[in-house]
Amino acid sequence: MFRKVLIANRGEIALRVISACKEMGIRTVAVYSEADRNSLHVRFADEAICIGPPQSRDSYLNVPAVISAAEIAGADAVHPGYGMLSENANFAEVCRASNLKFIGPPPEVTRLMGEKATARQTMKKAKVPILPGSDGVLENEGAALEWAQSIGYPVMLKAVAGGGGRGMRICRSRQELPALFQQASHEALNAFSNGALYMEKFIERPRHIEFQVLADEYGHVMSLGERECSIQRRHQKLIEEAPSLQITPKQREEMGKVIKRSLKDIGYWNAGTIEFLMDEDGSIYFIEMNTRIQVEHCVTEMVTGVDLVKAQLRIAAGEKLIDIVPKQPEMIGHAIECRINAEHPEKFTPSPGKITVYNVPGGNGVRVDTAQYAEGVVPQYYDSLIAKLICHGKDREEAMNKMQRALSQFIVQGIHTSIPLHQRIFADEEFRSGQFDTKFMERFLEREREGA
Amino acid sequence: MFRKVLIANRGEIALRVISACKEMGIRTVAVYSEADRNSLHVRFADEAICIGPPQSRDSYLNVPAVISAAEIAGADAVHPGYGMLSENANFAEVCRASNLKFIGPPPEVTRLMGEKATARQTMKKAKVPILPGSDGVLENEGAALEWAQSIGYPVMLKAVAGGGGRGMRICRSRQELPALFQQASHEALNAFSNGALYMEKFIERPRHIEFQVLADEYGHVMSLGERECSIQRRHQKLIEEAPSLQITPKQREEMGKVIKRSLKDIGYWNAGTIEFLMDEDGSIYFIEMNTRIQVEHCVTEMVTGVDLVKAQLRIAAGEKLIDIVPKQPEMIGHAIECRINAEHPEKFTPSPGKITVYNVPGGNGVRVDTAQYAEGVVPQYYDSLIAKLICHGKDREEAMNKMQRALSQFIVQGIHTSIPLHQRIFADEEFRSGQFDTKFMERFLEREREGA
Amino acid sequence: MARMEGKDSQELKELVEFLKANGIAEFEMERPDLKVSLRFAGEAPVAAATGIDAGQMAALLVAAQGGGGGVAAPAAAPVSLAAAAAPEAPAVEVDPYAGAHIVKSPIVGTFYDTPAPDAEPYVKVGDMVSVGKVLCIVEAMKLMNEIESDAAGQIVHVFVKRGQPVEYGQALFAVK
Amino acid sequence: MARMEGKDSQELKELVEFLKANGIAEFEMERPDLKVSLRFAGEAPVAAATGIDAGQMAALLVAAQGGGGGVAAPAAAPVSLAAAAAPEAPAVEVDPYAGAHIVKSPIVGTFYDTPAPDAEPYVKVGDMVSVGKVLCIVEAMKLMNEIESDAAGQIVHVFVKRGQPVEYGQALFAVK
Repeated sequence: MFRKVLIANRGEIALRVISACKEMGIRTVAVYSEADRNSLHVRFADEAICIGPPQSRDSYLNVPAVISAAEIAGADAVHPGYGMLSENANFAEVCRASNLKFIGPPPEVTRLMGEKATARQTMKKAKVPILPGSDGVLENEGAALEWAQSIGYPVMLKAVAGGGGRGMRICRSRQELPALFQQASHEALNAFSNGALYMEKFIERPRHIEFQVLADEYGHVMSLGERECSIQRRHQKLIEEAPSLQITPKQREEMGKVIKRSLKDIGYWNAGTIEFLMDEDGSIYFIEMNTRIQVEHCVTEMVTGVDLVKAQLRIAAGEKLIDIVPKQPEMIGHAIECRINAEHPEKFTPSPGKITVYNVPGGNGVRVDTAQYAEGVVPQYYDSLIAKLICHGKDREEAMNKMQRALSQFIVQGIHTSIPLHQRIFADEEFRSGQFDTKFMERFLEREREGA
Repeated sequence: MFRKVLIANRGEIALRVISACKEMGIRTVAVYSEADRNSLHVRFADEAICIGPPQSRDSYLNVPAVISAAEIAGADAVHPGYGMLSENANFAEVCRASNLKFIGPPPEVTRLMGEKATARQTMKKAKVPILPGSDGVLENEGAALEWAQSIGYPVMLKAVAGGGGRGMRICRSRQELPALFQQASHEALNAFSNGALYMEKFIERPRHIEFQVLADEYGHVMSLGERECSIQRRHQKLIEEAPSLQITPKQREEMGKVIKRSLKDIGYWNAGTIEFLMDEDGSIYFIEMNTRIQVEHCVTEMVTGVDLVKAQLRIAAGEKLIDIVPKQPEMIGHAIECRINAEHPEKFTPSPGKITVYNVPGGNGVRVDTAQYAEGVVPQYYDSLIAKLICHGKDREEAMNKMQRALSQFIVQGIHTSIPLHQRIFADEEFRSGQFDTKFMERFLEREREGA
Repeated sequence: MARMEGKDSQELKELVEFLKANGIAEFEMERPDLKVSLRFAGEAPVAAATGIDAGQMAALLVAAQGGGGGVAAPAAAPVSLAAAAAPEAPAVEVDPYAGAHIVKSPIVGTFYDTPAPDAEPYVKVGDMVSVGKVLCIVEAMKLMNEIESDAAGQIVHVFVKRGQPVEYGQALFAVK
Repeated sequence: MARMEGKDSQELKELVEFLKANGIAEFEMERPDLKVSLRFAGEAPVAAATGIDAGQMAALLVAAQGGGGGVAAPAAAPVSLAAAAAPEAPAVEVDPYAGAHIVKSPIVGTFYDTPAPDAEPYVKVGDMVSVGKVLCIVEAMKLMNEIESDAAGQIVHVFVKRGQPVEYGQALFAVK
């Protein structure tokens, strides 16, 4: 096992990794920007090194600074968390060149999966169901028109290098396609320095379903079941659950087999997530793969009992999957996660600042992952996630009731948070029914506007 | 199900019951003394009624005040928590007379089990193994000498109405018995207004093992397995675990059967705990029954997945055990609880006062039950328990490592707490080996004195 | 760790100059690493009483009223039964009966101002009462508990209504 | 834990003189390591009341100083590498180089005061340096980064030793 791990991240995920390391007897090195000097990840690590000024690009995204910190601290591995450098294949390569074990998949696979059109082709070859769409990049408008005709409208134009909704356009007819093609390509060029687009069938009311996987470095792959992540606003997930009520045990088992085969083909290792869209008929289609631990990994941990971060560390240290998870875990009960963000619960504007009161809920079946504390400051420089509130119950109903109880006991003052928004969602009938899709938040906010 | 439950308690257990009720859609009424006006159990209940001045005897132990509060609030049931009025059979009778459902066993059984000598006889009749000892009360010194001869020294003199170590004496020879008999009887008379004593075989190095039971009002009984509670100082439990490494699956199953039969015979219902001593050979002997929920119920919840407080409410509302816990739960993993007390970690002196910093640990497998918060006050009038830190791991080793991690992230300032004591215990080889008994703390503190 | 360096004191000097130049009387600044709060001399005192420990204040207030036993007893303002104390939202209330003696309920129960359903009230606003005079009944567990005045004077206010539930320490009458 | 040492009281005296000289009546300052709160006598007690937007003020302040980059940039005092910021254990230290300019490390790496293992140091205490003069090397990822002085004056102290790891913003030299 590693002797000393550097955590190249901040906030709750940095503390999550530090905690896992501590429980395994591994020393930890935190890195931090000047804005995070008083953060808990700095306080609870064994060592902490300031690597730059507040802006991420000068600190947490500064590859030489992170590598240098690992070198002077004598770390033998780096955990990238999520976001930041976690899906930067170059960083993983520099780690390898610097004799630091990168806790994640090999850079070649990260690169493969980072290009969405390539990822799509790769998964198609491995017999993973994919959305009908173009075979790779669209040469030009003409090609786009041809593909759209064969797929059937509506279709979705997507940036090859995309993310966060940029470079994306829904196209409902032949007439509007050319203009939308230009817009999307232009936007993608600006955002990612790459204007290449591909096309997929557009599903009007899709669910967002994703599968958690673990794979060791010897070709053994395991699916740990799915998460339901359809509660999103502007492609930002707000609430995640495991399991999904829509996935039957049979479907789960079949997907497990498909995933196993495909990731073995690709040569994937460590933790990863395969994202799918589910259409109105319950069929699911691959959309992309995230080659890192995810924010919402906790709900899978709660229902399977598998500690995913510890599994990441053990896989990276060369252990076999069979020794880490001896048998396919059953999903027990139901878990839901609310992302508590420092933002206005109605206007969705960011709300950095000093926290004055911070009472975290506890008790049976309640888990809180946070690096915030009373008197702590939420800096303006980073994402707004301040805590994850995870509730586990024997079924979805109990988990929802537990969440309502826990939300009512989660008191944050000094800044605005999304707690009141979550309280409204958990009182919503459509949400409670479990019959929703990724358009839920639009309808929900519309209902609120009408009701108000 | 009940419409509105009054919680006749304070602190973490009051909040625990309030949380369970909230999750079940039951309205809650908190009662509080003037010293607890700013407590979280007051804040998080739907209603709160001040019932008296700070001293427990004038507020939480004041039966007319509690009943009156239930009446004016229109509650239909009362949850007594632990301590306070929870094992007061008279209170349960007044509840019954006032048409309030008492959430606990019938007063007749509480009374039966409250008298230790009677409890012993009752359990003996029900074929539960008991420690060799006197058949009931010792008439006088002479009878005590005769019993001691037949049992064999060392023996233990115990108060019939006892608790908390008062009225107890270990007697190692015929010569010292008469004086010790007088002392114990005198002490018992002062403490409990009842000087009657009984006698038991004394085990030099016993383990304290207890079994959690649930029983419905229709004669169905279930054992939820054991807890290991040998880490005690002056008969106050400090650390509890489930399962016990000393109990084999066979022994667990056999005890389950014995318990089932005996509690059915007695007519027990609701939650309860049967305490045993285990001798050096692994045989276990009944010592007493606690007719309430216990502080350490959480470790059983963590390994069985059964919510004991919700089970209490459902049993009291007339549900059948088979509907609450459909099948005998397996014990999954290992759970440990540390009692975080407001007391000096070396001198063990109480440390009431204002908390200035309160950072509670979280993350995977960590549960905190507490009603304290930053800026909150620990009053001098009540017991010193401010929080319970419970860790659940796949085995004892992981649970211990998790506890060490969580203790290091549990920051309390303004008052002293037992956190540093727990940190020392979790670094102790004897504790970590699992090979200990109720004399552990004496040896541990002696080792520390010698080492220092 | 951090020290008062040249730069800090330099920054402070510049700050003070800047504040003076802009005619600012009071200033507060808070950053993750530094918090400064200052007030220039020669200013009229300002009213808002923050910074005072509310608990201490409540204790003082009780003492000043010659008031009842409890250590942390709040200022016996009319408190609704269901009002859970919210630690973060201390509402500043002003007591219009500040000079009066407050007769509080010694028990939890139901308040009646008459000895029987159709009888006359024991006392009305304006009545003069002596110590020991029965003012009302608080019913608890079917028992009618007569509550006597613990002060002499004129009844200036009745805080509760017939049939209303009252908690321990709740204000019943103001006597002046 | 922390004690008031001779140096601290010196710092405090200077602070008080400065506040008096500027006619300040009340002053509070809080830093991760230090909290000062004082009020001069002969003043009516006043509770702080501010209507000034602290954030706006801080921005103004930076502007007024013609000032540097980061808004919340702390005072980059010498910090030991492994020292996690411990909010509850503030050690009061006083900087003996209060008047000096501090040259800080712009990168994380390993400090060398010589261009080669057996060469002479770039600078020694007592040397006069000009802006742009190479003071040392910080090695990061096998690259030798020459660190130049950003002030002119005399080297009065070298904070780190040859081969020592340094973090971003760590003090390297004091120049007076």
